[in-house]
Amino acid sequence: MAVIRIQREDFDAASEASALTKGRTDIGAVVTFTGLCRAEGGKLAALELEHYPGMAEEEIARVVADAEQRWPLQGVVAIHRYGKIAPGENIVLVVTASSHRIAALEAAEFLMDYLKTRAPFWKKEHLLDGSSGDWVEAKEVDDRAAERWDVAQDGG
Amino acid sequence: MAVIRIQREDFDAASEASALTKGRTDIGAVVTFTGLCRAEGGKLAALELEHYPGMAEEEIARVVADAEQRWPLQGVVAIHRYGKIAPGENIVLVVTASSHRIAALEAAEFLMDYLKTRAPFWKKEHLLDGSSGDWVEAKEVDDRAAERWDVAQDGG
Amino acid sequence: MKAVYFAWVRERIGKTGEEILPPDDVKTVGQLIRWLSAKGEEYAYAFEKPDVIRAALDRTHVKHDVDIAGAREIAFFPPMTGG
Amino acid sequence: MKAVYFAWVRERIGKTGEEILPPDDVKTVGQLIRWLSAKGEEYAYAFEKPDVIRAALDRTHVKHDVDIAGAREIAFFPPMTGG
Repeated sequence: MAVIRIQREDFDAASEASALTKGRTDIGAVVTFTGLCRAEGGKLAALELEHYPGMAEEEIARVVADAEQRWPLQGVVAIHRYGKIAPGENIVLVVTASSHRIAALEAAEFLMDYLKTRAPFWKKEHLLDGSSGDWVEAKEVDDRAAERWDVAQDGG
Repeated sequence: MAVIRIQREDFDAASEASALTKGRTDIGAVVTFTGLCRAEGGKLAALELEHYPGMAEEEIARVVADAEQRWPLQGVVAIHRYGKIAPGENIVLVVTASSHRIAALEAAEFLMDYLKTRAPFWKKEHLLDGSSGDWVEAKEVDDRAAERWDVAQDGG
Repeated sequence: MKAVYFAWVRERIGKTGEEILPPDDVKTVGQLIRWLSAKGEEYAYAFEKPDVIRAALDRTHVKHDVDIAGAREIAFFPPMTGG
Repeated sequence: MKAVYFAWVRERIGKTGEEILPPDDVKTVGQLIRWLSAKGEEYAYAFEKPDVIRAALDRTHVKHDVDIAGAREIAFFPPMTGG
């Protein structure tokens, strides 16, 4: 039921969200999370996103299935782009729909935390001066954000 | 800077969100929360939302200002409808934009928790059989959701 | 001062608001609720469970022990159910 | 089995993947990393900090102590930075 896509082209958050709710009267809350490419103070020309084809879809499907086990969701969308993405452009979209707002919000947060730390994507910086910058380093804070959910599940 | 509106007419989440990000390259995350009217198992013809004109705007502005103090936000939208709203229709919209995803997500959650418990709106049910149903009762779980943020601030 | 009522408080009292002139010994929100309750059956019904009633003084949420002196508008309503 | 490399692991090794035939005493992901590191300078550079390297066996994340027996594809990459 969930929509999972890995694609080079842009997505439209609004149409993905309205596809989830169209004709339904049992959904009380829809959350969309859109992750965008930042210019990082103007030094960045683009981010290049590399991914592991095949595993990317499978891993996101596992994360979505996990979210569907944890929260009563009436719809989930997870779309992740790859390739060169300019500042201001979309990178990732998560949409969650549920009867209850806390389920929709927590599931969106969970999905983003897990996509950050488990989905096989890597970002390389391309700088404005034409040079190829560094690979973006994984952040400790993202690991900790994902670990919260392990604790939450253990503790009830 | 924040967009705060109390209105009878519907809103368009997508255009509110894109107004926040348009022409900017410093925003890394946009979260939209849309609250919709549920049919409650088919018994509901509509919800009628009463509000306290004047105070509704002021109280939402206070809640938004509080969120802007707590998180580094580059944009906030809070729109709350009043009047008769049919199942499947929009009731409330919150949009948050930030450099960082956790700020955008937490601020959206905070705003919804506080709107639920502090914004002077009341919902009355209109039933499908033409009768006027009950006033929706406030939920203990919503009070507890809002109280989390007090604890979070006290504890650091 | 002006009193305004919302949701089932409004329905039970049967009006959206009115000018009120409480005596000088009515100093707090809670005392005003007790004084209003004595104005008639409809008020007694609206305020039968005072703990449930929320109040705002000049459009700001207040607790029942807050002083009403100087306020132009006081609002009474049930717990909010927006969002 | 097939080994595939991503991000700076791929750049350092200089290829996206290759068929590998590790000897029988290479049983775990960690042992495979050590064996690959000995294949040449570029591998030694890619795997110079083994603790940082993440691995997936047949497209599923695994820790370094997991047995590689029976796997068709093993992937090596840095910590992920998607989202």
